[in-house]
Amino acid sequence: MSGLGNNASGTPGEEKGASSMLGLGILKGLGVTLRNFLGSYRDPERLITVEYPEERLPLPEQSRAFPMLIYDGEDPIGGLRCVACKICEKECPSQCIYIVKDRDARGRPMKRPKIFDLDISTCMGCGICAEVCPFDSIKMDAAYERSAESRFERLLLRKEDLAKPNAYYHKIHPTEAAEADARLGIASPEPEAPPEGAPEKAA
Amino acid sequence: MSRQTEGQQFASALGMGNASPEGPRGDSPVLPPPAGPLYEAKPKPGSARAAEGETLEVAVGPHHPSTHGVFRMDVVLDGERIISLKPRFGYLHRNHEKLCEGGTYLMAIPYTDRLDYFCSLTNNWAYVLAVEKLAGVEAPERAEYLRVITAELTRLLNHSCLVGFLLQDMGAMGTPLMYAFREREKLVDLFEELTGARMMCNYMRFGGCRTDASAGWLERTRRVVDDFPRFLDEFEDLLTSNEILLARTQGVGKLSAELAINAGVTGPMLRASGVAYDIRKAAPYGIYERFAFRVPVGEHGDVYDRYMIRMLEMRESVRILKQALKEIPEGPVLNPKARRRNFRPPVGEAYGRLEAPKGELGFYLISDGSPRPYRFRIRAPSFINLTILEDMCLGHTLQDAVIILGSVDIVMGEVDR
Amino acid sequence: MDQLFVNLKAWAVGLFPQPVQLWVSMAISAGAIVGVFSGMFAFATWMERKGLGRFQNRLGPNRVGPWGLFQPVADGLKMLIKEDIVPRAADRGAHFLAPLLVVTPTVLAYAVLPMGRGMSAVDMEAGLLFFLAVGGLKEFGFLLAGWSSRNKYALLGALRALAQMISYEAPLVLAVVPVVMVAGTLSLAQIVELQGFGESGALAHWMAFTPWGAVGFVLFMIAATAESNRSPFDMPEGESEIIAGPMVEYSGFKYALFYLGEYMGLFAVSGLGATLFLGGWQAPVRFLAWFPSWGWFFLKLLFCLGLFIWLRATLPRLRVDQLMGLAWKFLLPMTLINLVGAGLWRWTEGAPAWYWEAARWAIGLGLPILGWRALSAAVFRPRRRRRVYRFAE
Amino acid sequence: MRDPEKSSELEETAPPGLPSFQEIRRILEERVEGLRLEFIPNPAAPDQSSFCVPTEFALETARILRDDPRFALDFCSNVTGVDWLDQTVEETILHRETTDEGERTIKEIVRRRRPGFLEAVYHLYSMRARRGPLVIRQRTANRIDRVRVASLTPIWRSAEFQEREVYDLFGVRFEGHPDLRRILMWDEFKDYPMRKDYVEPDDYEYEPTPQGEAAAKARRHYPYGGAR
Repeated sequence: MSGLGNNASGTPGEEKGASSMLGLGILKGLGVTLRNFLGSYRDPERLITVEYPEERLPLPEQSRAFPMLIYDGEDPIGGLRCVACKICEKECPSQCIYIVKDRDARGRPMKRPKIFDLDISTCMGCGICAEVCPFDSIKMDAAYERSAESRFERLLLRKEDLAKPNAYYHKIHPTEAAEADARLGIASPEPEAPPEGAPEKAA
Repeated sequence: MSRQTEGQQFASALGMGNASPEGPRGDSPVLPPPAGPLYEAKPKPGSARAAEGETLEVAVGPHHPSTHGVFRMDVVLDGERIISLKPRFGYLHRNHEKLCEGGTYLMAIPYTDRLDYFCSLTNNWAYVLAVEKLAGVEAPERAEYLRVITAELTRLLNHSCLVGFLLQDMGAMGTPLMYAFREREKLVDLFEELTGARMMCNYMRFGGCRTDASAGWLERTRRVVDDFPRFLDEFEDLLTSNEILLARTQGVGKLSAELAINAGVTGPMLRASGVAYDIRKAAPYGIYERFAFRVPVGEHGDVYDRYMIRMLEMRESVRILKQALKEIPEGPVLNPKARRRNFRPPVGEAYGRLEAPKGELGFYLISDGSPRPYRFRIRAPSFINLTILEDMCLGHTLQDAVIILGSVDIVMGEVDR
Repeated sequence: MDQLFVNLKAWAVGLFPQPVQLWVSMAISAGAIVGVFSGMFAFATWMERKGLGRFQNRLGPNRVGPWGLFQPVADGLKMLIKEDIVPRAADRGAHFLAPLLVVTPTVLAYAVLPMGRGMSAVDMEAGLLFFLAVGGLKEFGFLLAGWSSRNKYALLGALRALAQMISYEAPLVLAVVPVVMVAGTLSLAQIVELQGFGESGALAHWMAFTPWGAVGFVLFMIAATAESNRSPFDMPEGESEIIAGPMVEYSGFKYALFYLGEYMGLFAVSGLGATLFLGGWQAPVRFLAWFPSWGWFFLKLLFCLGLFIWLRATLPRLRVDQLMGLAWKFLLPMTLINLVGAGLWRWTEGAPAWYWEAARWAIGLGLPILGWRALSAAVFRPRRRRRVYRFAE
Repeated sequence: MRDPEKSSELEETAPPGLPSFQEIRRILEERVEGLRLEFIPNPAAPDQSSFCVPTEFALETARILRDDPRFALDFCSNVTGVDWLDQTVEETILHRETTDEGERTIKEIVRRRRPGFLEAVYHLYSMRARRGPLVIRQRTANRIDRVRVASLTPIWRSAEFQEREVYDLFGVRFEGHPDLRRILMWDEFKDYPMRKDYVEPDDYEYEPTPQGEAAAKARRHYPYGGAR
């Protein structure tokens, strides 16, 4: 079709093709694989396998797995930043968050969740909840090891499971956490040992 | 005993039955076939042979190692030659479009990641491009650069893995695939550092990108990009002049330029057929006008050309990346005027498209002024490129059909949506 | 050391009364062959997986035992306890028989292989003929497997296997003929003897050290790869297009038997290649002759195996028609050319001067190379075009 | 959107690389006898406004769009369906009245019930001339039984699978399509899932953690457990 190559200039391209003798290309290929065979013993660039349970790569700071709820202070439930505004529930693409506002004795709504459930069988870890939360309460956890003994175990996370201290947040996402603290006007916690379940960071 | 009955007995003894001359079973035509000279109905090839019971009807897929997911080809074979091939899909259909019509504009972005799960970043970009067209939002300069960088990295990732898969389909024991994955590892590490996820990046937003890239990230990207041509050289040494690869791919699955255009084939497949059409050049989006790069064009439209176009395109991507990484300015990455929540584009519709690694990826959105799109349509390149699969495969062997399918470059997440 | 196993066997046989000694001797030989080569099969799968891994920049199996050495054991156990599924529509008898028919002939072929000095189970006069004859038997197994499974993929694979193996018998045999021609015998033991050091000289007289021998070895290895269905000629298995070919309806230990057959066949042809061209159990140079002869044999076997693994790691698969084309249009004429070369070599033996000797070498090497060039043009002419790619700005 | 003044203003814009919509309309109506194109303005992206082509002229119009060098729209990028339910629309109608002072335009807002219809939308580009998109639409008479439009597959092969998809998901029947079968849903499927009034079948697959609607469903399907 002549009209179509109109913008194709006649620049000489790279010549690619077979050699005149059958087998030379194959020998070249054999050379490449041999180089890789030997290289995989010497060159760490070539053998990039990470033998996972024994060694782990450090997680980058942005890394995200499933959401968590941040609390300040010592009390995991009382200190939750969450005010049960339900924005994350509305914005969650897979609709995996379920929130019921707490009510006081006289039935007036309180600024804390009675139920905060997160269904990680449908959660896709997109991080939109953390993005839209105006209270810096729901954030993305980086813990990716969540296997359980049976198929349906640990798929529904209650607020008790989701609550993580601010110190932990600082440990996994330091920059982000410092920004959040500055926005909220609270002092950043001292670095301390992470609670259980935190991803171990290999050097 | 005549030959005919022998053949029939042979077939029925194996429980194969006779291939129906009309095509694979299970067809439920809704309307009678059209009469008219415009659409040249393909003649039923080999019908006489089929009537003799000499043909073999094989369902290749959905559980087949080389169908790249749950894809099925209903193939009628005469010996090993294909005389009819009907692609069947929908096994992964989850009605992506309906899903996204039920949510807000923001909620659709993580879903777009899951279309072509190799190229989540270009999917993101195509979608936000459509939304930005619809709402008239613009992205800041730095974000545009980051979009180009991530999109071209995605292209490198997709093309290198595709070549690996193609060779896997040719029976190369996964060696090229493993080399491609070795490089992919470096790329997805970059994605993870920038976006927080290796595959499902969910990175772009209307009016910019979600997170900024650090100086360290740019530095590491530069290093990976500078190293990439070395890998390409090695790859070409391994493959390009390999006689078996040449014999297997040259002249196989030819697609003429006319048919390619008419059938809406896009991406490297179209360019391999000799059509110099790349949306980055033809209708530049983002900031692609600023970069100097060339569009490789094939001539024969066979599998070898498709392979080579991808190899050459990777080198051009490296060129774009080098320029973009050099020129990237400082600044914000998100337009503060673009809202995320309660985002209501004006009433109207927009079609945004870009050159995704697999072809033209388009998003067609209709807004009725509410926070949810009234119509959300994905123009998936893998899906439309399959239209001419049968035309390319007829007359070739089953072995060729596998690599022709491989050279189309499909991802079922996108085909079935 | 060299005669360790020979002496051991002689001692064991001597424990029995005279009339049964022959039978005992045969039983011991057969048992040893099956035992050693089954063990070698396990080792080869490990070596192949480990080697392929390294070729592909992976680690390969590394979880079971040190360096994953017990991986074959784990695999074997898995295969043993797996459910043995026979499709309802299958022909049960033939389905059961097929894997046996694949394994048995390959084991038979070992009977004539000299695995060390004086270490062949049967020293047959027409050993080579016997080897090639039983090697051709396993085609039945594949055909039977594909036919009895009542699976279309299996049938396609079986027919591919049949066509391929029959076609490649011809170049395989013709690649061997020059050796027979030069050696003047069909007995494998005698052929190995001939490749020794002779009266004097540091270098052994391996057939591969002559021009026709080197070319013959290459041709033999190509044909052997095809004959044992190895990549890039693994058309019958073709897992990316016909899944596993004849084996698609097999599971459990029957499936493992096919692989046993494949690897046993591979060792057998590797052994034959080593015997005919690489001097069998002979050391290459005199000062290495202290190493036991069976050690040399197995080293050479492993070398050939390594070659196969290397090829497998590098090459994609051919297409069926190209495979046939290669056999009939390329390999067959090449073997004939090589036959002529070997004939000339034999005819000009004992050249009086060094320039005669040089001319002899030049002809011996030049003839196959010219043939190779001409034939590759014939095979590849329609596709040989170099391609130039345009770039649109 | 239905403001005729605005509409005619938008009609003066042009799709990228092509003549203005007015001009396109003139050319097409000239070449196809009896064709009346309805201009559908698109205020959000004026250059992607569209024409509604009557079904009976669609094939001929499409052929002109493809073959006429003024258009040369050889590439049909996107084909899709849209489901428009019955709705009440407000329309501004301009009346021209001749009074003593001269001609006067009176705006009148009319509310009317617009019956629903299905729509097939085609995005056309030119690869050769690198222009487009020109958007054309075809509409069915209603959503129930008169759902036929003309297939443009004879003109652009790329519509083959996409029209099948529109048929599959929206129930638009394409007259003249060579192979109109379901493509994504299975052949026995009855409904059209992309329609706005589609009701999903009342089936329930066990979910470990049902909430909201899923929980109600779970209770209905598994009254004795399963749901929390």
